[in-house]
Amino acid sequence: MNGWLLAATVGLAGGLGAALWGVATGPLRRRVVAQNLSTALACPSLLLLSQAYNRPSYVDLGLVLALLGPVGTLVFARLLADELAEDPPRAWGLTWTVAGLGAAAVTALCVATGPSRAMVKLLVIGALLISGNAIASRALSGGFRGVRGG
Amino acid sequence: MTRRTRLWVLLTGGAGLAALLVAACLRLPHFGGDRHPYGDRAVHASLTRHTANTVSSVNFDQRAFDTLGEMTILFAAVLGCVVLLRQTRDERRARPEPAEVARPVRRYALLVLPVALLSGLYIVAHGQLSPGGGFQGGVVAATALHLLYLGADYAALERVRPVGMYEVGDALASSAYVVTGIAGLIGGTAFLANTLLPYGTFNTLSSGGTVPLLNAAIGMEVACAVVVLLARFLDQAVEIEEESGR
Amino acid sequence: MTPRTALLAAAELLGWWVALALLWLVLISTVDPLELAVGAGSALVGALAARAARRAVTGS
Amino acid sequence: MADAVIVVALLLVAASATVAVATRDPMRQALVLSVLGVVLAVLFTVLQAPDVGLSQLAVCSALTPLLLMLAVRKVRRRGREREGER
Repeated sequence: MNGWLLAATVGLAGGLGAALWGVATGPLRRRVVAQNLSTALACPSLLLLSQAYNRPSYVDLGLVLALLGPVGTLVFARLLADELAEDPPRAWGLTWTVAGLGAAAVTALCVATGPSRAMVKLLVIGALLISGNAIASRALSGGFRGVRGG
Repeated sequence: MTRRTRLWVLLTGGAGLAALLVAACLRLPHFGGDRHPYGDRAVHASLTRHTANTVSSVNFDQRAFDTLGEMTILFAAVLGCVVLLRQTRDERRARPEPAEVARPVRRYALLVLPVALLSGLYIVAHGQLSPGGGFQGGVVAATALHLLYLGADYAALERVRPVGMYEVGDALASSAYVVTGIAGLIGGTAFLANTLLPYGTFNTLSSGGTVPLLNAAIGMEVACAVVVLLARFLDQAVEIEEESGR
Repeated sequence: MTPRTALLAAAELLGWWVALALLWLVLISTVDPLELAVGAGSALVGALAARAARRAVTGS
Repeated sequence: MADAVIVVALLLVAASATVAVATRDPMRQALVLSVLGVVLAVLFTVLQAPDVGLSQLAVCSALTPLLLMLAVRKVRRRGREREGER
């Protein structure tokens, strides 16, 4: 019974399930926050899967998602700036809890891999993910106010 | 040939196809089983040519001719977009006005752009070792460039991205792929055959013969094609407007 | 391109190049001379792109 | 245990694909497509196909939303200009 796989499965079922439900229903501001959190939850799950399958090469998927996930949210923040201007999303609590979950998963993985370049790679991915999601939620809640034409 | 008879012909044809498909599926190897006739041969061939990532070996060595087809499909698709999304006579190109973006978002974009570009190049370079390759790395690198549009405004992106150069890069990379193939012909073996370069030591950057070269060509081609494609979409969405006076 | 601005530009490029080369070292698994060479080249491309991006944004 | 994660990934893909079809507004659908892309990438990773998962991630996380949203913006702007003139 692989603990990493269990953690990844719980993260996927609970996290992505909630993100999918959030993006499918409710006002536009909640959908956009749900999309932002879907990448913030999927990336740690991918890292956990790479540890569960004991294949360090899968970490590159986590790297690409940590880099491009927030970029996708920036796309939505910028091109939906007019629609989001009326009631800007306020979900700092949720964003920081999810970032905390991601940080916990990354630290657990770092402890498991032990001090090495692979651990530094995991830390880089964790830093990229958390800063990316913080900036993306900052952009959602009014980062593009001055942008009229998109 | 009334509608009903045409429907009947369709149904019988469909039923025949369905029967054949079901028969074929029943004789496929079991899901998750251990008998993979095609897989075993592909892995054997990729290992003999010292390519660690069998998918890249299939993509760029055993079935390199199919990848040539995929590359020309992408090239033709982008060419179609360029023709369709061109600026017509009754449209004028308005200057994109500079947009005021929150400071942290702009700083993030300027910080992540080189990191994402480096990651894209890393994925392209290690295509034949770890998951990834020309296609994936090219898209990551091209998307990294557009962080400038997201972090600042379209004028900033246009200043950094001369579209003409990327169109030339697209064409150059496609022809580089074909020339590498023809080199196989000149070398006395088949088109796109992986017999020119030594296979190198396993699991190193120079392993796999021509696989890294084809990977790099595809990486450059995909990156340039995506930049040209997004340039046309951005032009239409941000710059080109209809003549207001009729 | 007065000597001073040239020096500043070189310093910025060098800064970015060192940072990106270190990131490349973190990304790769096995370290051998060819990897380092390709890493140096990619880091240079990244540094040039970083500087061009900064100038494009601040210039506007 | 390994099958459980495959089942979860398959269920998530089925659910998000249905939601993507059910959503009518293009902007909201672009959001759902982005989540569908991430879930598909997870499914490919779980089925031990990391290359396909990486391509899915690279394309669906930033490129498809950008193309979709730019197209929607262009169509909406053209619609607004037409109404303005009439």
